[in-house]
Formats: sequence, C-alpha cells, structure tokens
Amino acid sequence: MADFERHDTDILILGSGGAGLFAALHAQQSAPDGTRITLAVKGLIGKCGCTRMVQGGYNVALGGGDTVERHFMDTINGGKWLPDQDMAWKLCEQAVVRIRELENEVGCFFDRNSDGSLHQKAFAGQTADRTVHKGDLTGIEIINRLMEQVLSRPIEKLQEHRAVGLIPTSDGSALSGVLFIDMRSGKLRFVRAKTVLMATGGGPTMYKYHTPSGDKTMDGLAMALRVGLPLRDMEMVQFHPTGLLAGEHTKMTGTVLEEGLRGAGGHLLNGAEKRFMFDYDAQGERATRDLVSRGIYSEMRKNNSSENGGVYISMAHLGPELVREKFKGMVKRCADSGFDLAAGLVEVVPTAHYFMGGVVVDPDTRTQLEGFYVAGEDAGGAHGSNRLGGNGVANSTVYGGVAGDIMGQDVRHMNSLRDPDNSVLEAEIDRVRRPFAKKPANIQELRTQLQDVMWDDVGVMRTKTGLQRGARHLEDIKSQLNEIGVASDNLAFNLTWHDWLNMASLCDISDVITQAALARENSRGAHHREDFPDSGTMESSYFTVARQTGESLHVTREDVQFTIVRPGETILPDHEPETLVANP
Amino acid sequence: MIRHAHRSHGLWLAFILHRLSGVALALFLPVHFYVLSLALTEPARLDGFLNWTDRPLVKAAEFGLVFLLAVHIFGGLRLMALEFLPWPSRQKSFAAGAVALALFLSGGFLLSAM
Amino acid sequence: MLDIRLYMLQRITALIMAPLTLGHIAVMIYAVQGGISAEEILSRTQGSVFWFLFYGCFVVAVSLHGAIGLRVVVHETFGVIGKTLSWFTWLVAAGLMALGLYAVFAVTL
Amino acid sequence: MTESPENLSIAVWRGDDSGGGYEQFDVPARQNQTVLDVVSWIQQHTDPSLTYRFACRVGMCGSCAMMVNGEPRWTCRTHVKTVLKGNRLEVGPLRNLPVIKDLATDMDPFFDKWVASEGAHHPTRTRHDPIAPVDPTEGNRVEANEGIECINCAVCYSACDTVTGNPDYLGPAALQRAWTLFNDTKDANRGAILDAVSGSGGCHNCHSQGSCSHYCPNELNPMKAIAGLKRASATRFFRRSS
Ligand SMILES: Cc1cc2nc3c(=O)[nH]c(=O)nc-3n(C[C@H](O)[C@H](O)[C@H](O)COP(=O)(O)OP(=O)(O)OC[C@H]3O[C@@H](n4cnc5c(N)ncnc54)[C@H](O)[C@@H]3O)c2cc1C
Ligand code: HEM
Ligand code: SF4
Ligand code: F3S
Ligand code: FES
Repeated sequence: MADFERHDTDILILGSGGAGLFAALHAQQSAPDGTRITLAVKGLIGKCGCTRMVQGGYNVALGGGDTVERHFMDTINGGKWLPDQDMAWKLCEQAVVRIRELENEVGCFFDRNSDGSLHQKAFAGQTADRTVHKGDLTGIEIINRLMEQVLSRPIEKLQEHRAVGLIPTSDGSALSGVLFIDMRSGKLRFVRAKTVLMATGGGPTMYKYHTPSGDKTMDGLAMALRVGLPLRDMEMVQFHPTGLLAGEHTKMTGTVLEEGLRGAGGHLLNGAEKRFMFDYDAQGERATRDLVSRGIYSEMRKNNSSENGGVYISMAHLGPELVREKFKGMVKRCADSGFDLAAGLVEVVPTAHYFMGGVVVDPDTRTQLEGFYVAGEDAGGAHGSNRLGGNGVANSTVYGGVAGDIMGQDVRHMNSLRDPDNSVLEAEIDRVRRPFAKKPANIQELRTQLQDVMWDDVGVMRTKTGLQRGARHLEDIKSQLNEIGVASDNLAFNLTWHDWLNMASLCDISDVITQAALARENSRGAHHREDFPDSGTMESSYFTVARQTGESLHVTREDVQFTIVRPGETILPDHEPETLVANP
Repeated sequence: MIRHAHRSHGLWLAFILHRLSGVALALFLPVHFYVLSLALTEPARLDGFLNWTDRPLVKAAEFGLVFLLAVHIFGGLRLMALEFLPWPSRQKSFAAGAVALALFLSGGFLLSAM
Repeated sequence: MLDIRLYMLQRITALIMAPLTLGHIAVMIYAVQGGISAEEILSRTQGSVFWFLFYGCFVVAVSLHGAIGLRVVVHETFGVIGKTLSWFTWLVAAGLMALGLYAVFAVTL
Repeated sequence: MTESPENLSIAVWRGDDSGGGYEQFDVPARQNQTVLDVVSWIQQHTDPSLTYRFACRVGMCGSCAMMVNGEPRWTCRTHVKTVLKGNRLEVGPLRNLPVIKDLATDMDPFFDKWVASEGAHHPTRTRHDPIAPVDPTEGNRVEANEGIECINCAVCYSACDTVTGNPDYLGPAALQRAWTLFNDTKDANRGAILDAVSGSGGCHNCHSQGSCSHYCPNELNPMKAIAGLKRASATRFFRRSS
C-alpha cells in the first residue's frame, strides 16, 4: 500500500456549502464539550460549491397568508408527486426556523420591505410570495456569514482536502472514515471519525452546458455508489433554460442568466430572431424551467439556432436603461464577457443546473451505513422529479443543520473510532493512483466527449435508443479514461490529477443517470422521454433506486409512499385560494 | 513597469507624495532648528548662513521645502477631512480635487516666485 | 504599527500645526521680501511671549507628529518592530523636541 | 466560431513559497476569452503541472484572483481583450499572501484577519425570536448595505501597500466587514468591533492609498468603510477620555 497519513476526529464533515457549514455550526452546538469537529473541503472553506452561487433566494413560508402547508403542497406538486413527503415536510417546516437562525444568529442581511419586514417574492411554481433574498446575490450573503461563524469557532479545517473514498468497517455495517488527498501536498490522508456527514453537493457538471462551480464533480455520489449505498431519482437532472453561451473555450459558457429576465418580459428569439416559445407553451417565455428548456432545445434541434448553436435572449424592448437598472449585476456580468444584455442580443442555451437525485436517507439524514449521514444536494428525496427555485438552499441549510444536531447526539453513544476494512482502503488508494502507471495524455478532450454524449443522449429530451447509445459511449469513454495517465513527478496541487479523478466520478454517475433514465418509462418533471411522453398516473408513482454490487449496477423501482397527502388531495383548508400571488 | 502597476492611480500618488514630503520635512527639521539655535550661540554665523541662503540654488531648495510643507499640510488636511467628515464619497473626491488644485497653484506660485 | 492612541496623537498634533505652519509660511513669505537677517528675525521674536508660545507649541507638536510619522515609515519600509521601534520613536521625538526647544529659546528669549 | 489565428504570449509565474519566476507560454487567441480561460488552457494543453484556483467562474466565489500585468484582478471576469498589452499578458499569484504553488496563494492570513476584526456577527436574538424589523432606508442599514456584497477575493488586500509593509495590518476587506457589522443594529457587541480594529494592526494604519477601492471588482469602497471606523473610534476615544 502506498504511503498515507492518519488522522482522527469525532465528527467529520465533507463540504462547505450550506449543508456543510450549517452542520459544523450545529454539531458544535449540540455535541458534548471536547468533541473534535473537522471540516474537510475540496476548495477553500465557504469559497466553493453552489450555495454561494445562489441568486434568487430562499423559500420559506413566513405568514402573510402563506403557510408551511402551502409551501409543502407546492413542493409536492412541483416534484410531480415523487418527493419523499416526510422529507419535503421537514424541509418546509424547518426552513422557518432556519431563516430566523440565519438572520438572528448567523447575521444574514436579507432585503426588507419598507415596513421593515422581510421582502419575499415568488419564483415560478410557487403560489405565494415566499422567496427571501439579498438582492440577486443571496448565496454570497448566506455563505459569507456562515463561513465567518465557522472560521471563528474551534473547528478543525482541512482545506483543499479532496475526499476520494468512504472506508467502511470490515463487516461493512458502519463507516470507519474517509480517505483524502491533501491537494496542496498531494499526499493521501485517512481520517477516521465516529460520524461523517457527506455534503459534497452533487453537481451535474458532466453536461456540455452546466451551471455549478468547477469543484463539483459528483465525487460524493460516486463514493456512496462504491460503498454500495442506494441512490434514488438519479435520472432527475434539472436544466436551467438560460445559460450564457459564449463559445466552447470559455468557462463563462453555461453560467446562469437569471430567471428574472424572462419573468420581467424578456424575449427568447431563435436564429431567425423570431420568438418561438408560444409554439411550445401558452405561457410563452414565462413557462416553467423544464418547459422553456425543452422549447429551446427543440428549436436548437431544428437548427433554428444562433451563431454558437443556442438561441437569443433579448431585453432591449423593455428599454435598455430600465434593464441596466433592474438587472445591474447581470448586465455587468454580460458586459465583462463582451455582451450587451441591455441593448443587444445575448446567446443562451439550457444548462444543467441541479441534481435532484442522491443518496437514500431518512429525514434525520441517516443512511443505512452506521455513522454515515448525507445532506444537501447529495441527498435524494426532498424534491422528487423537480426542485422549485428557492428550495435548493432551503434544503441544504435545513438538512445540514439537522445533520449537525443528529451527529452531535449520536456521537454521545459512540465510544470509540472504528477500524477500517484495509482491503477497501487499499483498493481506494490504488484507484486514485491508477493513472500514474499509464502514459500521460490529454484528459480535457475526453471530458469534452463525455459532456457531448451526456448533452446529446442523456440530456433535456431522452429516448431509449439515445440512452442506449449514450450508455455505449460511456463505456468507451471509461475505458479510454483508464488508459490515460498522469505524470506523477510532482503531485503537489496537481490539477491534472484532479481532472482525472473528476472524470472518474463523473463517468460513474453519468452511467447511473443513464441507467435510471432508461428505467423510468414515463416523463415526470425534469425527466422527459420522447418515447414515453406521458407522466403515468400519480397514484402509481414510483421512484428509481440504483445500487452497485460488485461491478454491476442495478436500477429498481420503488413505490412512492404518500405518507402525508395523496394525489388529487391537498392539506390546505377547503376555502384556501389556489394562489396568493398577485400576477403569477 | 508591470511590477508596480497597481500604484498608478491618483490616490496612491497622493499617498506617496504625502509620505515623501513628510519624511523630507522630518529630515530637514533638525537642520532648521540647528540653524535657528545659532541665534543663541553665534549670531554671526546665523547671518553668514542667511547670506549663504541667498544663492539661487539654495533659494530653489528652500522654496522646494516650502512647497513640500504646503503639499504635506494640504495633503494632511485632505486626509483628515476624508477620515473625519462624514461626507458622501463623491463630495470627498471634489474636496480632494479642490485641494489638489490649490496645491498645484500654490506650488506653481511659490516656485515661480524664485 | 499605529494603534488608536498614536494615531490620535498624530492627528491632534497635525491639527495644532496646521494653523501654526500656515501662519509661519505667511510670515516667511512676508519676511523674505528684501532679504532676511538674524537681526530682523530676532527683533521680531525676542522677548515675545506670543512667538514663544507659537513656536513652542509647534515644536512640541512637530516632534511628536514627526516621530510617529517616521515610526510608521521605518516600520513599513524596513520592517523594524517591537522595542526597537518604540525606542526609535521616542528618541526621534526627544531629539526633535530638544533641538526645537533650544531653537525656540534661542530666538525668543 | 470566429477565431483569430493569432497567438497570445503569456508569462506565467511558476514556483512556490521558496521562490520562482516567469515562464512563457503561447496560447491561441479566442473570442470571449477570460484570463482564467487562458490559464486553464495552458494547464489543459501545454503544461499539466500548472496550478491555479477557481470555483464559480462567474465572479461570486472570489477564489480566482491573480496579478494580471501587475494589477490584482478576478480572472474569471476579466476579458483578455481588456488587459492585453499588444498580445502579451503577465499573470502571477496575488501579492501579499504566501504562495502555495504557481498561481494559488494561501488565503488563511486573509481570513484569520477577517476573524480578528470581529468580522462575525454577535447575535442579539435567537432562532426562537421573530426576525427584527429593519427600515431599509435608515442610515446605518444603508451604510452597512454598501459593503455587504464583498466576495472576499482579496484583490483589495493584495493591492494595498500598507499590507505589504505591515504584515499585522488587518487590511481593507476585513476592516470593511467590521464596519458593516458595526452598522448592523442587530449586532450585540459593537464595542468589541472597535476594540478589535484599534490595535496595532488596526484601521488606524490605513494611509488612504485607495488602491482597495480602485481595484475592488465589485465596486465596493473599503477606503470609505475604514474612514468610518477611524471616525467611530476617534469619537469613542474622545468620549472615553472626557
Ligand atoms: C448558479 C446557481 C444558482 C442557484 N440558485 C439557487 C436559488 O436561487 N435558490 C435555491 O434554492 N437554490 C439555488 N441553487 C441550488 C443551490 O445552490 C444548491 O441546491 C445548494 O446550494 C446545494 O448546497 P450543498 O451544501 O448541498 O452543496 P454546495 O453548496 O454545492 O457545496 C458542496 C461542497 O462540497 C465540496 N466538495 C465537493 N466534492 C468534494 C470532495 N470530493 N471532497 C470534499 N469536499 C467536496 C465542495 O467544494 C463544496 O464546498 C443554485 C445553484 C446554482 C449552481
Ligand atoms: C502642519 C501641518 C501638518 C499636517 C496637517 C500633517 C498631517 C499629517 C497626517 C494626517 C499624516 C498621516 C498620514 C498617513 O497616515 O498616511 C502625516 C504624516 C506624516 N507627517 Fe505630517 N503633517 C503636518 C506637518 C508635518 C511636519 C512639519 C512634518 C515634519 C516633521 C511632518 C512629518 C510627517 C511624517 C514623517 C509623516 C509620516 C508619513 C506617512 O505615514 O506616510 N508632518 N502628517
Ligand atoms: S472588498 Fe472588494 S476587492 Fe476586497 S475582498 Fe471584498 S470584493 Fe474583493
Ligand atoms: S489600499 Fe490600503 S492603505 Fe487604506 S485605503 Fe485601502 S486599505
Ligand atoms: S472563479 Fe469565482 S470569482 Fe472567479
């Protein structure tokens, strides 16, 4: 076995997004004195992950007619009856506590109405003005405030430590610890802990166009898959309709142009500079994310596309001055990359945004592996087939906090650290060192191939033949990856090695997405099968569960348990209006 | 050129001017004190010195010092205005601009008075 | 290497000096016209309580102000820290003060 | 896609804390290319051992800042065209922070100072209390709001020569955070904030060089925030001593 360092702690948290940081704070509050808490993250604490990139805001029912029940019903309807209802309920219920915690204890600075109360607006799919925000940079506010709270507490920091393997005990019933690469030195470090929270935030960056931050490459789900944990809803990839399209050679491509542009009356134009969304939906540009994404995608497939192969968004008819004032940040961002959003045309394309699928957990974030917890975008269930705008950050902060509390409690009964299964440890070490034995070659080209395959065959619209073709391609890409080497003369902060590892995780999960998409023979929320356009009856809703045993992957279907509300019913009182939003 | 590109803007130049003038004044001050104290011990040498200062080159240097003092004073007042007066930043830039203008005028005036 | 006390001292002395130095410059511009001599200076200043206080205040203020100023520059430019820096500050202040007061006595007594 | 055949000539700093120097690379010029894209291209196509840091790629995370032609900038939002000199570009690690490798710096000192400035909220309420009403037009709130969108990219920190000369100096970003919190009427310990910024590395060391405000990519004004702290601490100084 190659050399590695050892380290012990009590509570180990992977990731510093909303889930990871909240877990650290809550663990610190709930664990007995003297408990060692360690935060390990692939980037710098608070400076990576997607919570920081949240623009629109945070969904929470805070009265004024809105209720937790209404938020819950919107979440279930939005998720097309696939959500785990207990998780969705807890999300909506605890969001109320979490937002108070964010304002009152963490010190967030959310926008106010002139009477001093929190300002709330409505995202698509919501029946109340519910989204709390700080301008259009809500995530920065939330993460900066959380980050400074965490940094000012005695929490051990392992920055630029990439988790590469979950190491169970020999009997496989519990987790012993996590294997890391200390990226700065390139050394391996095995950290044992009594409890481990995985909050690495999914991130569908295997698509040609994607919004999440560069550090998110599905490492967490790939690790969970390798230890045999069940993953649910893996076919559910949410596309945001308007990602910036600036050419293939810039990282700006794929980044989000905010939803509000369409909401405010922005027009989508095809290559001929004609509006087209009304051909697809009566709501035109204001239709929901999935519908607009499919509209744009269809137009692109018909070759009615713009210069770089997307469509245009046009705001100028609203008056360039107004656009400049109302969307200051967006206009500046476009200008920085050479586009005039206020007066000109900006090319856009649907872009992979959020991953609804994740590890099967209970509402306390526990998994079937003792000592292993999952929260945030890595956990499946809360959103079902579609996540409402504003429910993502609510989910990660709510369940991160829950995980912190639960780990703080559970750790009291765990008297000792567990010994690892050395054969798994050894296998994981071999896995990450595999490319050193091969001849170095360019990984980027392979990543481009992967992104093209996923975009073309496992993307916005899917068919059986397409998915099968995709699956074959993936096999091919995987075997190519195994032949690509990385020079091992200097492993310190070796990004190319990490590119290789990123590819490995992305390939593994791409496979699962493809298989799960094949297994779901209907169209729900984010998952659209052209060969099965029907949604199927809601009463017989099932979700997919993928598991890896040995080398083989199995996808099964499980019935949704309607533990709180049945399709066709509601938990809102009879006289409640359908929507409280003035002009939806 | 590239090494200190971050310094090429007005406020930084104002800062370095203030610093250099302050240091120059601090170095000049002991000399000034020494010369004046000659009044007590050797008035004749003081006069000799004052005659010596009549030479154009020395005069220029002297005016240079007065200029430094003026620059430093106005610069210092600008800094303190910026620190203590609760103005909106725009007005502060105007104030700074005005002071700078005053500086150049007075400096020019002093130098031309030679 | 400035805490609030040194900072306040530097600002207060600067505020004291501002009118004094401006006054001084004005007098100088007036005085240098037609040349300057020891006698002329002394005739104006000697025995004058006003000029004694005027220059006295200036000297006290400038010694502190200049010393603190040089302290900052020396720290930031040469990385001098700790005791050495304190010694430096107060030596400069004392030196300037001594020389300055000597000069004030010389011209006003 | 419109591609000009031209090559850019890029000098990139290589090395670590023990030293290093510039190395020259040729990178194909493209439309819509950012400095970060250029750096990535080198790592992906020419020299796989090149190290740099980024995450969000849209100016939100503040992890991609580097010295570009001697000026600190967020590289993901800096279009190459706006900084090119002829067809040359010089890219180095941020000043004033220890270098880990090549273009990646150790940002810990920056964040340690953030914490040392009492840059974390001191709560007056708990999660069981209602959210405090705040008038968005009220003076303190407006003042606090001005500095709140800091992405802690350390561009200002590396632009500031006071930081260069005085390693204890808390620096513009941390002080701006302190000022923001000081103006947050919800904060319980505004006295502690003034104490924290009044020591030997505190706000009183700022010489109003203004490079912080000049370079802040988000057009924030740390210089003004620091002046605010100086004013508040001076006011308190007089109150206390009288
Ligand atoms: C551009 C954009 C805008 C969005 N806007 C909204 C919005 O307006 N409202 C909303 O509700 N949601 C929004 N979302 C979704 C929201 O950001 C996510 O749902 C949520 O933030 C996920 O939080 P998280 O804590 O699970 O993961 P993240 O915040 O993504 O954090 C993941 C963390 O794990 C770390 N990590 C990853 N891999 C490893 C590894 N191998 N080892 C160690 N650490 C690792 C990462 O570096 C990071 O620190 C948006 C997302 C994007 C991309
Ligand atoms: C009379 C009016 C004066 C005013 C208003 C004034 C004002 C100031 C101020 C505000 C500073 C702080 C600058 C900063 O922090 O960046 C300063 C610095 C300084 N002053 Fe003065 N000053 C005056 C006279 C003098 C004189 C006569 C001397 C000569 C001894 C002097 C020497 C210095 C020095 C050496 C510095 C340090 C410069 C630096 O920190 O960059 N000053 N002055
Ligand atoms: S103040 Fe501006 S430059 Fe400084 S860290 Fe914040 S965002 Fe960056
Ligand atoms: S650049 Fe530095 S000196 Fe002050 S005004 Fe900004 S902190
Ligand atoms: S990569 Fe996040 S600010 Fe540049």
